[in-house]
Formats: sequence, C-alpha cells, structure tokens
Amino acid sequence: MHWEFVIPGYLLVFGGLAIYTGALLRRARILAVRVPPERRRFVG
Amino acid sequence: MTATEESATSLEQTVAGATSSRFSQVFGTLTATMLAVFLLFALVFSPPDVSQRDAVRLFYIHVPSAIVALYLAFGITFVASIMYLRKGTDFWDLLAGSSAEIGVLFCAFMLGTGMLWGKPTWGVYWQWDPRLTSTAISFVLFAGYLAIRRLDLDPTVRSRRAAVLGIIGFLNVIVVRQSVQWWRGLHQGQTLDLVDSQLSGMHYFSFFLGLVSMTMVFGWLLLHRFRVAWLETQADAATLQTALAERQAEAADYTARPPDTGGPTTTETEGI
Amino acid sequence: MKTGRCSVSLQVMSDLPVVALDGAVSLISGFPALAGADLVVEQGEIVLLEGPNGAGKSTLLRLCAGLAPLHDGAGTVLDCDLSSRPARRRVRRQVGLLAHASALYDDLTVEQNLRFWAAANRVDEPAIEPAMQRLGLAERLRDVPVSGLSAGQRRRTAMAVIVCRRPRLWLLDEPHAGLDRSGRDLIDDLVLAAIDAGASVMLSSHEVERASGLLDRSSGPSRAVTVVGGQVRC
Amino acid sequence: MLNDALLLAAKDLRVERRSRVLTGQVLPFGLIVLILFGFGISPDRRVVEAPDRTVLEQVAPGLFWLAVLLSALLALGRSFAIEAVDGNLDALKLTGLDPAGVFLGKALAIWLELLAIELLLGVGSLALYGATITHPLLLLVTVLAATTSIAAAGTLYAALASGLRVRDTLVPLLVLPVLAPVLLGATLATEAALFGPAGDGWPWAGLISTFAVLYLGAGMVSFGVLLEET
Repeated sequence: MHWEFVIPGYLLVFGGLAIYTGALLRRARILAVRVPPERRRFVG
Repeated sequence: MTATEESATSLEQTVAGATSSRFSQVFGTLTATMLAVFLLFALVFSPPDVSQRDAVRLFYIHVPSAIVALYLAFGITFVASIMYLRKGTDFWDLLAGSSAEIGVLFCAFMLGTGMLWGKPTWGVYWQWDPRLTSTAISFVLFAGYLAIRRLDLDPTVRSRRAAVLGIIGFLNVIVVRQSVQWWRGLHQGQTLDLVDSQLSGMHYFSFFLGLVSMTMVFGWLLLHRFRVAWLETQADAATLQTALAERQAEAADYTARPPDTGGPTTTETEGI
Repeated sequence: MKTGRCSVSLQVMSDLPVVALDGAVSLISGFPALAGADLVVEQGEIVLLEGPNGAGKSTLLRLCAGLAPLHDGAGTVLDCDLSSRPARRRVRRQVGLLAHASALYDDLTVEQNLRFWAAANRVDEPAIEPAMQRLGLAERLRDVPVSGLSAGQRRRTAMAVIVCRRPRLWLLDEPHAGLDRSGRDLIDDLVLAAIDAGASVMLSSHEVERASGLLDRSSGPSRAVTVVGGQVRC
Repeated sequence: MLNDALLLAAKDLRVERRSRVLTGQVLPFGLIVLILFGFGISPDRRVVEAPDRTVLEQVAPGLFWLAVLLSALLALGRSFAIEAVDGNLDALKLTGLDPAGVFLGKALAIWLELLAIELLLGVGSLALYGATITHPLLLLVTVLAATTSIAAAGTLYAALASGLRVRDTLVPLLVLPVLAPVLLGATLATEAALFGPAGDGWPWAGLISTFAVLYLGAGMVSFGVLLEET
C-alpha cells in the first residue's frame, strides 16, 4: 500500500543526491586542473 | 535503488586526486555501505505500519532530512559565520557557505518527502503542519542566503554580508519554528495525533539507520563541497598572481613608450 | 560623541609622512586595481596623480580614504594602519574625499545637503556658512534642490562639504572635471589655502597644464607622479 | 548614537517630505492592494460558523497586514535607493556616524512612515471590509510592536542587499520569510482585537514585541559589520 508515494520519495532523495554529487565531483575535477599542487591544503 | 550510490562511489574513484583523499574514500565507502543497509531495512525489512501502511517508509528519510538540514547544516553555518566574523579567515566562510548549500538540498528533500507522505496519510499534499510550514520558510530563507553568496560582489563584502545573514538566518529558523508550532497548536489539535501509528522496534531501528546514514551523507558531501569551494578560492588566488603580473606589465609598457604620446587617452570613463 | 575634531589635529605637526604606501595591492572584485603601489606624501605636500584611464588613480585615492581594502603590502595614512579595520574607520573620519560621485541627496536643497553632511561629519554649525560663501552657493543656489544643479554646481556643493570638514588630507579625484574656468580657479585657490593651513593634498587630473600650474604656485613641496598599471612611477 | 539616529531619520523624512514618493506612490499602492484582495475573496460570501460576518471581514486582519508588508517592501526599497545613488553610502562611511545610530535612524524613519501608512490602510480596511475594533489597546500594542519588527528587520535586510544591482528583487526574498512570524502574530493578535477575546491576542502581541526587541538588537550590532565591510 502507498508504494506509489514511497517510490517517488526515495527517487527524489537518492536521485537528488546523485545529481548533486555528480555535479560536485565534476566541478572538483575541472578545478583540480587549475590549482597547482602547492595550493591544495585542506584537499587531501 | 542501490545503483545511485554505487555510481557515486565509482565516479569518485575516477576523479581521485580532485577532491578525494584517503579519508574521504574510506568515509565515502562506509557511507555508501550504510546507505545500502538503510535502504534494505527501509524498503524491505521494515514492516508496513498499521495505519500509515508503507507510507511509513517515507518517514525514515523525511525526518532525518529535516534534522540534518535545520539543525546540523544550518547550525554549522551559524557557528562558522560567527567564527568568520571573529577570525576573518576563508576557512570559516567557505564552511558556512558549503554547509548552507547542502542544508538547502536536504530542506528540499524534507519538503518533497513530507508532501508525498502527507497525501496518503492526511489525504492532502500540503497540511499546514508546523514542521512542514516552518521548513518551507527556512528553505526560502537560506535560498536567500545562497543568493547573496552567488552575487558578483567584492569577496570580502560578500562573505561578511553572508555571515551576518547566516547568523540571523539560523536564529530565525528557531523563531519561525516556535511561532508556527504555537499557531497550529492554537488552531487545531496535534496533527500527528490524527495518525494512529503503532511504531514497533523495527520501525524505530529503520528510522535510526536513516538518521545515521543521512548524517554520514551530509558529512561526506560537506567535506567535498568544502574542498571544491577551497579549490575555487585557490584557483582565484592563482589567477590573481597572473593578473598582478599582467597589471605590472602594463606599467612597463607605458613607461617604455616615448613620453609625448602619453598613455591611451580614450574618452573619460568612470575611473578605477 | 564629538570626537576626532579635525581643527584640533591640524595643529599637531607630526614628522611622520601623512601617507606611506609600500607595495600596496588592492583588489576590486578580484581585479588588482593597485598592484604594488609605493607612495609617500609628506605633511603640507601636493601630489598630482597622472596616468591613463584605469591606471588605478581612483583606487589609490579610495585606499587612502580607507574605503578600498588593502590586500597586500603595507600602508599607513595619518598614522593609521590601513590593514586593520578599526584603523581604516579612523582614517575615514579624517580625510576629505571628492569622488566621481558627489554624494548628495537629489531631493534636498544645497543648504539641506550641506547641513546634513556637516552634522554627520561633526562640523560645527558656524563653519557651514563661510564654506557656502566660498564656493558661491550662498546666494541663488542655496535653496535649489540638488537634482536641479548642473554638473559643475554639484561638484562645488560636494567640495563645500570637504571645505567645512577641514580634513588633514584632501583626496580629490578629478576636481577640475566639469567645472568652468572660474570654478577651476576656485578649486586651485582652495587647495593652496588647505596647504597653507598645513593639510596635504593628493589629486588626480587630466588637465596636466592646469595642474602643474597649481603645483608651481604651492608654498610647500609638490610633485607629480604617474600612476600606471596599478603602480606609482615618480 | 541617539543623536546620529535622529539626524539620519530627520534627513530621510525631509527627503520624503520633498519627494513625496510614499504619499504619492506607496500609499496608493497599498490601497489598490486592499481593493484587489476584495476581488480575490468574494465580498458577499459569509462565514459558515458565524453567518453574521462575511469572509472578507473575517480575514480582514490578515489582508491588512499583507498590504502593510507589501507597502513596507516599497518603502524599504525607497529608503535604500536614496543612499545607493551618487556614492552616498561611501560618504556615510566616511563620516564618524555610529553604525548603530545609522541603523536606528533608518529604522526610525521607516517606522514613522509605516505608522502613517498603517493608519490610512487601517481606516481603508475597516471601511472596505466592514470590520469593527473591540479591543483598541491590544490593537495599538500589536501595531506598534509589528511596525517596529518590520522596520528593524526590514532595515537590516535591505542594508544587506544595498549597493547591489539586484537589490529590488533580492530584498523581498530576504525580508518576507524573516517577517513570516510577524505576519502570523500580527494577524492573530489583530483578529483577537477585532473579534475577541483579547486573551487570545496578548500572547501574540508579546511574541512580536520580543521579535521587535531582538531585531533592534541584531541590527544595532550587525550594522557595524555591514558599514565597515571592506
């Protein structure tokens, strides 16, 4: 019962997380090229 | 359903060296595992509730999202904003901004799942429930905060304004929450009493798993969001070095010319 | 609340330079408007800033006014360290800045504007009337709303605010722009009078001939420097 | 500090007296909003639980405060527009004015202007929506506290957005969610002041009074940060 609400809900959250994470990591990769290694404090 | 976080971790590995470190990789794997376990409990092991039926499963992500967004994320923004005004270092400013952004994301999750939960339980998508209403207001409040952060302003000006907004915004979240709760208490009985739930140990355990895994997701995202923000400032600093060199070269060009031609005397513009 | 009276501090003849910049870098929205500027301005000195548009003249003046931030290098103005926020706030009260914008309320009259800015700058009431007389604002223009003024008249009104403040350091960004011949003469006379009273003046000007005439007439030391590429060349 | 506040408030009021933007534009705007609310809610529909009352009369307090809030946004925009042009904000920074005094002065001018607008919109609402006041004291306290809250919070947030090209669109986004509790409290307190019992309204009047005090304090503290931000 009510799976038609549960599934969109979980899709929303996990889809949202996936999209956000994807965008974040893509930005990170672009930036990584622009930043010289000596400026990477706090970034492991 | 588990495909999403698998893709997240594999994506992370492909960009190893961007913002991931040994710690964040281990933490990310742990988070992904935790999410998988949570999903297993939330969608498979947890029995339906007597009155809410399967809608109770929405509860497991709805409430943790609210707690993480309103208290953890905006709380970190609050503290970091205060620290920024005291210390004036980029670290605190970026932490405040990163945390607020993820907080807004979790606010959106809370609102979305809340409305989806409301339809089968209350019969309407939007009940003027204190939690839902006050979260919606907080969502807009911090959307405004993010809007200030995105403005093309002098970085120091922007950070200081954002810090003021971050501090007052968090205090406002509390005021809004209290007043809306009071309002609904006055107008009608406790909304949640309408839901005659009989939550069992399994329900509570699934909810607890949701809280832990959402907190871990928040932590992992915050780590990466902060690192991206940090890289951005460092990229700007690297650009600044070249900009400074170019600017100084301008001076050399100018003095190299014969004095009578002077500099480029174009039409009068607003001076820099 | 009557603190920082300029008339008192004018008497104090400090042997420290009024302005001392050493490798000053100032960023405006990330752009290095000043890229390592060095400049020393002594008590009673006139310094003329020349240079092409976008060279950093305005930013240099705003930096000395405590309005533009100092990102790198060192700078002191009137014994205040420009790298500290509270000190910048002290600087602001002691300098007179004539910027490109004249900072006047369009809906108020010339006199209302002057009285507001005088009160905000803690200038004594009696100082206002002579300043208006001096700038030729005491007669017909007194009750004209600022929105009805010409560019030159606005400039004079803005200048009147500085005159009644009697600052120790005058920072004039293109003071001659938009003024007729008599207006420009008036500005020159005011600058010379300020120098005689012990103040220091930094001004930028596109009218090199007029400005160098001003330098020659000064009783104190005077020089012209070239601002270019966010740096100062002597 | 108080002298600075009075100086600035006097200046703002003088600008208003000469330009008449509030009386000529903001006030008519508020009135048309009141009339349009009447279009949105059928004037003849009656309340089910109280058939002697129309729906419009029943919701009059909320509509009144909404109209006030919308007018306040325009007044705030105007208040900072006069500082934003011609480098006036920089000139204010160059004066020795106490930041807390600047905040109080701007807020005081807005406060007085809003009170005038509220008086006229209030008369308009009573006439248009047919409501009557039963507890004047509660209404007075509510109006004073709510106006203080709107003026204080509004001034603070308008200052945050000042000097920006996107100011006009950003201020409502920042101010409205912040003032949501004030709208809520003021509406409920006014409802009690019109239809009774007064006992229902006093806690809300207390809430918005607390809010007013908090925002006055927050504004006085943070204006220093905003004025010397570079």
